[in-house]
Amino acid sequence: MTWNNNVEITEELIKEHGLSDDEYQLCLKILGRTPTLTELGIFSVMWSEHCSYKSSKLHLKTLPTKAPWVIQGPGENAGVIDIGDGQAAIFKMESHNHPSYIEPYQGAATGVGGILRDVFTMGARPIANMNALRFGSPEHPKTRHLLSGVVEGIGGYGNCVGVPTVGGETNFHPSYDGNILVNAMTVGLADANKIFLSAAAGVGNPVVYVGSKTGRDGIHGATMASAEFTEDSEEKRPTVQVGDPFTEKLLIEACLELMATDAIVAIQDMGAAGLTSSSVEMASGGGVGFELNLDNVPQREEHMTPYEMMLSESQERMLMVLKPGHEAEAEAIFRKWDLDFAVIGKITDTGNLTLTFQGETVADIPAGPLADNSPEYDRPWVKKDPAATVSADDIAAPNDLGEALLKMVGSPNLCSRSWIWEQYDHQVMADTIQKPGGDAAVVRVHDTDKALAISTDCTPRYCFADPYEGGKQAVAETWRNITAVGGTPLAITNCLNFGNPERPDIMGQFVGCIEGLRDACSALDYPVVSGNVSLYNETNGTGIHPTPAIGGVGLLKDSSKMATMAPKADGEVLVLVGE
Amino acid sequence: MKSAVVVFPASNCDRDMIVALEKVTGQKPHIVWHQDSEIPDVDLIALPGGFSFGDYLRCGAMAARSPAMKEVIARADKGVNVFGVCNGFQVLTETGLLPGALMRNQSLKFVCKHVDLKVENTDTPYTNAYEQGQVINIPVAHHDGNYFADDDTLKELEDDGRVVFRYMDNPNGSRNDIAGIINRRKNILGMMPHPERLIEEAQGGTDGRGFFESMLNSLN
Amino acid sequence: MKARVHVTLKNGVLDPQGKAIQHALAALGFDGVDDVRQGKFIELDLAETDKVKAEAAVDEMCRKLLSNTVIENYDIEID
Amino acid sequence: MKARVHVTLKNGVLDPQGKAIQHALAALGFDGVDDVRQGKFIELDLAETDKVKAEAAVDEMCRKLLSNTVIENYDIEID
Ligand SMILES: Nc1ncnc2c1ncn2[C@@H]1O[C@H](COP(=O)(O)OP(=O)(O)O)[C@@H](O)[C@H]1O
Repeated sequence: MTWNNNVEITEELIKEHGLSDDEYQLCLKILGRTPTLTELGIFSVMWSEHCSYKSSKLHLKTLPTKAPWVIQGPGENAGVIDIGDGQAAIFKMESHNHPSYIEPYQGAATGVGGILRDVFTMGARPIANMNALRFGSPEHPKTRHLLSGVVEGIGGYGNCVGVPTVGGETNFHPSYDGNILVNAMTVGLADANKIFLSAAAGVGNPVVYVGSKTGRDGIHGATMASAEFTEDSEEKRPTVQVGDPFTEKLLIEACLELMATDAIVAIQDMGAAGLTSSSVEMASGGGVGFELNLDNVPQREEHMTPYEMMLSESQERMLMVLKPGHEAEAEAIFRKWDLDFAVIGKITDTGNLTLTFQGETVADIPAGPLADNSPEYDRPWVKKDPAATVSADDIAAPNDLGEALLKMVGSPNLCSRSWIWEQYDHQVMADTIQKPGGDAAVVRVHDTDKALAISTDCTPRYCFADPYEGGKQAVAETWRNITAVGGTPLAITNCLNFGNPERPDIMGQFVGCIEGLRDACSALDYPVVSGNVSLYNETNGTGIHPTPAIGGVGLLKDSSKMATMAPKADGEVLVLVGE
Repeated sequence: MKSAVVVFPASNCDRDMIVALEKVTGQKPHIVWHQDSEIPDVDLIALPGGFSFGDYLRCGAMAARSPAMKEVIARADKGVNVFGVCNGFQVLTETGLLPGALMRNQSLKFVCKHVDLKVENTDTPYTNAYEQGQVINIPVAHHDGNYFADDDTLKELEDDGRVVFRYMDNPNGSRNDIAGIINRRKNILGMMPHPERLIEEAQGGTDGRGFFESMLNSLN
Repeated sequence: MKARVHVTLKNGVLDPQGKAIQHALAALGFDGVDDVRQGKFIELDLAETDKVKAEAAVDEMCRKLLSNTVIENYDIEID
Repeated sequence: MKARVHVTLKNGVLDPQGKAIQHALAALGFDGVDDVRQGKFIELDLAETDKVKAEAAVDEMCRKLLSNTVIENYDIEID
């Protein structure tokens, strides 16, 4: 096998890796020399928009993230809040937009798999899945195929792993014709004193790989998710990842079983940019180095190169640091569940990510600077003036109210979504006490009187008309939905879907929405504990409507007090409250 | 009542079944791992729902060949009650303990909703707490619940009163609207709907309790 | 050696997937598709080098796991 | 005419079903199964009597519906 790690790093190669000149200069500065091919690949995925949040970081920092009940805010795999009695709710929302457009079933399925891993990585048993979906116009020739594929993919994965999909939202608008949005959220439960974090520690401790084998899946997926679509990315058909929910289910059980012992120091799922981002984040988070021997990485395909192994996005894999001497105990658990288990390296005191392959060092990068000195942009933006207010008096009343009502009820954005949620097992675990169809989903905290209320909301046309008010409204809507079922809203996660941030008008939408989120969250004492940003949702220069999807979580201390929409008896009085 | 629940890799209604058995019968079931070839001495063995082995190849096919199932078959032959729900029903047909097969739903879609079932035979250890012809409302959640058997088998099932439940509004294309059947000896029952999901008011009703109450009755 | 196994539904067994494909083809404007049946195609890489032994082993795999003889037929090719 | 279509996963695409079958065969005591891949086998009855036209039609069906060309290959036999 001939493979050259020391190829000439040409301008073209740098460009292919999506690095700007300035970014490449920064990379030279960090290394103090020219990168190897493997190193270039690592920089490219770590500094992609998807992994580095380079366009959004500056603004995300302004969001309120603290409250007495927040155990863990943004920065970890998911956010954690205290729900009393020594219990914690762990949740996050994430996008899988681009892969779902290319292959709706697998794209959506692996999106669900990814967000589940973010949550059980932290020690939580996932108890509910939600999703926020946007499709193009119902008349667009692709919409049907995309909608049915996405819904089947979400169901196919969630149903098999046995986590109920309890709600979501679905909108149709032509701005999503070429860029659908698939945002998935998972909520999990853990003991508040048994939360697992990703920061590695303990020089000499073993670094362990568990789960599925690594193949050549979705190499450059993370950079793909950060690039705008052109007509021919449809033709290029990049390798999409295939999800294996069966393995994920085993991985959940095996990880939770190991977490019940005292063996784990740190754990991180391999999400976008797989082995690269997990090892870099674990090392930099703990201020230590990682030395990995890539020959020991379980491989599905022959002749895989270090470059491919580091960039692969194969699903259903996790990276852990164990306490010394616990390898055999951990291995026995993973073998019992028929999963791969391999010690692939150890923690060092160098602060570097050092990779060896066939006896040769193929990469040696300071992990801290790679993770923390990533570029950060203050992209130019222009404020979007709010669209003129339309006065209700200026619109003629419909001639026939009954007909107008029927038309609304039958319209794609308002009609029943039962076709969707009947394809999801929304009852498995037998704790779903408010099924899809209500204002918020309600899931009991198993074996207690408590329950969690969950709602995902956003009205993109409001955000388009006035980003600030639209951002506020999305937060407020989850608040109202949770309140309406009897819950006390506690915190939110979000998935901020926008077009190309290099365009000042789009960046203006982003900044406006963030300001709206910030003000609404502050006013409501409703902090942001996790989130995700998906930019470049744009095809041939046409961006999507700004879509900051919000996932709110609230608590019902006494689930028997839950409210539902349905009238309970004849003669009940209807009351209208609010302005 | 002493019971056992067999857990396969990617069973996912095992906990629900364990909780229901414990809540209604008052006794915690034993848990049997698919690789265990021994099962404690029990009155009932339950095969839970889920996606054993990912539902890969055919639903229930791999679970049906596990060491634990060898023992389940031996116990069933001795007359021990065996109760399979959803994936458990699929496992029972794959082992041949019950006739027929469960094919992909006619709609090709997974279906999760409440359905009305008519109790067709109350003279079984699983249904004696219901009334003949009673209509109960129980959730289904499956992709492959479309019951198929050839004409002769169907006739035999019908003539012997072994169709225990029928859908009032068939959600999956099952022949003769079959939702659940029992073997000739009346100790092995398989059904697609999930009674274990409906045992307390908070879950939206208690129509599923009758199954577990029947099992208790039949022991007394 | 390689074995190629076709698992198909028996005559008389309803094939929801085949039916759905037939409908979908008609909806896409493909006329004249009188029937569609969907089966499985399983390829195995075997360490065995003797064709007769390989065939016997695969036949046993088919009976024990790969097919459900209540509803399915199977067919084996070895090369 | 009859068309027989094999739809198989592209090389390098993960095949969770094949992997699970391989495990299950090993658990049943079948040694020496080095790899298993599962695909689909679709049989079509066509009204068309011209082989060339039939093949072209089936090819289009494969591209439009029967296979997912992002992750699958297909192969057509007509007779
Ligand atoms: N993609 C989806 N997945 C699951 N449930 C959904 C989805 N889309 C909508 N729903 C459910 O359908 C119901 C109506 O949704 P929606 O029209 O967004 O409600 P609202 O406008 O009241 O928030 C909600 O209960 C919601 O949970």
